[in-house]
Amino acid sequence: MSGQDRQLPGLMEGFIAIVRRDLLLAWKRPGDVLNPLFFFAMVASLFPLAAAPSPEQLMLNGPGVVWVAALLATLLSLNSLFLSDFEDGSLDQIILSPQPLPLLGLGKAAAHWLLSGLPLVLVSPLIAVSYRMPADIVGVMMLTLALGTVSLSLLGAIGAALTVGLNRGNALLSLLIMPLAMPVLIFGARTVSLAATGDPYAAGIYFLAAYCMLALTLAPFATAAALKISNE
Amino acid sequence: MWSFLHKLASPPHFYGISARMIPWFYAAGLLAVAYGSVAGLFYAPADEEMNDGFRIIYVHVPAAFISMSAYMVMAIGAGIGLIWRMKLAHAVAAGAAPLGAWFTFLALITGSIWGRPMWGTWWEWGDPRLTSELLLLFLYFGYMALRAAIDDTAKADKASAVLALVGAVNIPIIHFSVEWWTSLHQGSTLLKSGGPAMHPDMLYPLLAMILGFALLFAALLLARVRTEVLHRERRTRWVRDLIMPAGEAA
Amino acid sequence: MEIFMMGKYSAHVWSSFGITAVVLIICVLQARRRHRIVLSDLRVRIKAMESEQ
Amino acid sequence: MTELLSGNDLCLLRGDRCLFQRLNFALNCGELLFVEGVNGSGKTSLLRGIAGLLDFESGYITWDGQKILDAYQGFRSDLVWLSHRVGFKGELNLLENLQFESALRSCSMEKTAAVIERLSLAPLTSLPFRYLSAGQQRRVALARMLLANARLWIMDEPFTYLDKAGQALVAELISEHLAGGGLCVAASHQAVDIAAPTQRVTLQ
Repeated sequence: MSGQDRQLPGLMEGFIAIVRRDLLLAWKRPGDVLNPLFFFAMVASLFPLAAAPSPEQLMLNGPGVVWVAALLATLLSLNSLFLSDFEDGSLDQIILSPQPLPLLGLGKAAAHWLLSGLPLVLVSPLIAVSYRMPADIVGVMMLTLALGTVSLSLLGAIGAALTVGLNRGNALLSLLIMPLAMPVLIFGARTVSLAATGDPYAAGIYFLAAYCMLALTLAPFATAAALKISNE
Repeated sequence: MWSFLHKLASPPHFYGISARMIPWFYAAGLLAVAYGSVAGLFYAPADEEMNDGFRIIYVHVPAAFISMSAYMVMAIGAGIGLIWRMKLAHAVAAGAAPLGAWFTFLALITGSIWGRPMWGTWWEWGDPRLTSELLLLFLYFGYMALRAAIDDTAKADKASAVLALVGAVNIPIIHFSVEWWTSLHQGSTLLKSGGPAMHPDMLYPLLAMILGFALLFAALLLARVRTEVLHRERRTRWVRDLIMPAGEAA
Repeated sequence: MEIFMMGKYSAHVWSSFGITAVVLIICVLQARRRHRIVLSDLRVRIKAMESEQ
Repeated sequence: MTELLSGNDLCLLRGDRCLFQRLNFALNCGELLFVEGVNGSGKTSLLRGIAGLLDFESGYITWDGQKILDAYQGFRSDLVWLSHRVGFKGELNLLENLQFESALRSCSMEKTAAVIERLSLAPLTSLPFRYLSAGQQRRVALARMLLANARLWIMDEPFTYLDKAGQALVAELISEHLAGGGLCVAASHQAVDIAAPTQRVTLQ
């Protein structure tokens, strides 16, 4: 049993394994994926029912409502990101594996995006159509939502890691992450409404992409640190 | 100089030294605020636009300045605490949070009072500085809520330190995004916030007020950090001797 | 008395300064009160530990 | 000859209580560190500290002469951890769980068949993990230990939920591991005898 000759699995192997495992788990329990989607659709349809706006008002405020609904749906699905791993002890194994923890944290955030962010983006055209948004605006909205939900998943992973061990974590997670997600929400919603009024909107998209890159590089390290602290 | 800093870093010395420093900070702070208020309220020339109403900036600008620097103190304390595992640094972060929240609240109130005559309403989403102050207040609430949710002090320190650092990275971004957003909204209602364009007689009281607020903040911070240090060192011998001098043994 | 009249915005100016003073005083009292609470908790805890040994 | 694993005046607090202080140990190839004590005496916390999941109030652990905080990557590739919670996903079956493990750490998957046979888990490989009994779940955790090429085994209460035969099997596996030059840190409130050079740490 000499320790030297064994061959450690590669970095990508660990990353792909954790994403594949989470997708497999979600496949076996579809409820976790569908609930946020229903929530998103319901919140997005509450606004027209409650405010009964005129068509132009609906078209103007539509982007903002869709974006707020997307943010809330993402926050809803973030609570259980690390919860099951924490409770059945797999978090110990993940932390104690030779694979770098930030990479595995990134894997969890990527799996969360695939399971909650991407479906949101795919469902959003239906909501946009019900808001009578013109086709090209829907394209802009999907692009901003795609970039925005990646940043939200990465930021949310930090919040989920910080609050995983606490029993009153869910309200706390939203309280921690919402101020941090404000720039994404501001740029996302405003870009779409700028596009709706025909003004140049490229700046917003560039910002969202830049924020996404920043989150992609820094968030996993904060998630790893938070996981080690919460799992003590 | 280094030996002083090193001594200051050890809790028992810090506890003693800070007790002596606090009164001086209070005195200097009150002095500066007194001069700033009197000079600002009565001797500074009136502003053309809002004539005497502008004097609110002598309270609003320092409060906003302290609210921002309090978060920086918190983030630096958190960083040092996490990297070098120093309890005192975590105590500084723990002490700075509530103070920062109070000053942010103060900046919001005075800001909305100042804007009231011009906007006709108490709150104007179009004003970038007020909106980013509000988001800063939410950041403080998030930090304090996380700290309150974790019972074990050491764990609460480390977890909230991570949040403080993530928040510190986000503050400039939040500020930028609000500025960009309001410049689209309508750029006209920017509150003139002083700066070099101001008449010297207007400026000196403002600088005095900022210095005064900073000194008062330092005094309040030291007072709070002493409490946090005492709580974190509750099992040590020096705290036991401090609390129960030999004569008063149980 | 005229010097205290800040033109038509006197209410705004004096209320701002008043609120500032109130907030500062609250901070001072809060810090003191918390320190007293921690000290008394410590005293109780150390007494309990002492009598236990 | 420096020892492989050593703890240097470890001290740990829980709330206001000091679980242990100035605790030292040194472990070499083929040796067992047995941590005994009543429940709640800090056995689990000590083991989590040794594994690096938990920071000690003071003191440090060294592996191969290096502090584990500095050489964290190397230490974790030599370590496998068994705790109360088994660490497998309930919805996945045995093979899927072990497949995930092999992506986390170096596992010799070709030994899988032999290990499953030895731990008499053959009929359970396709069942979702949550359908297994507590004893069977513990055996799957032992399968992780056997498959991982790790010199250091850290086991928290290895004998719980196991019947007499299971406990004998665990003792046998540990002795084989130690005989093969591995190290083991085990914590239990039951006394147990394992034929190997043993150091004991008793916690109040």
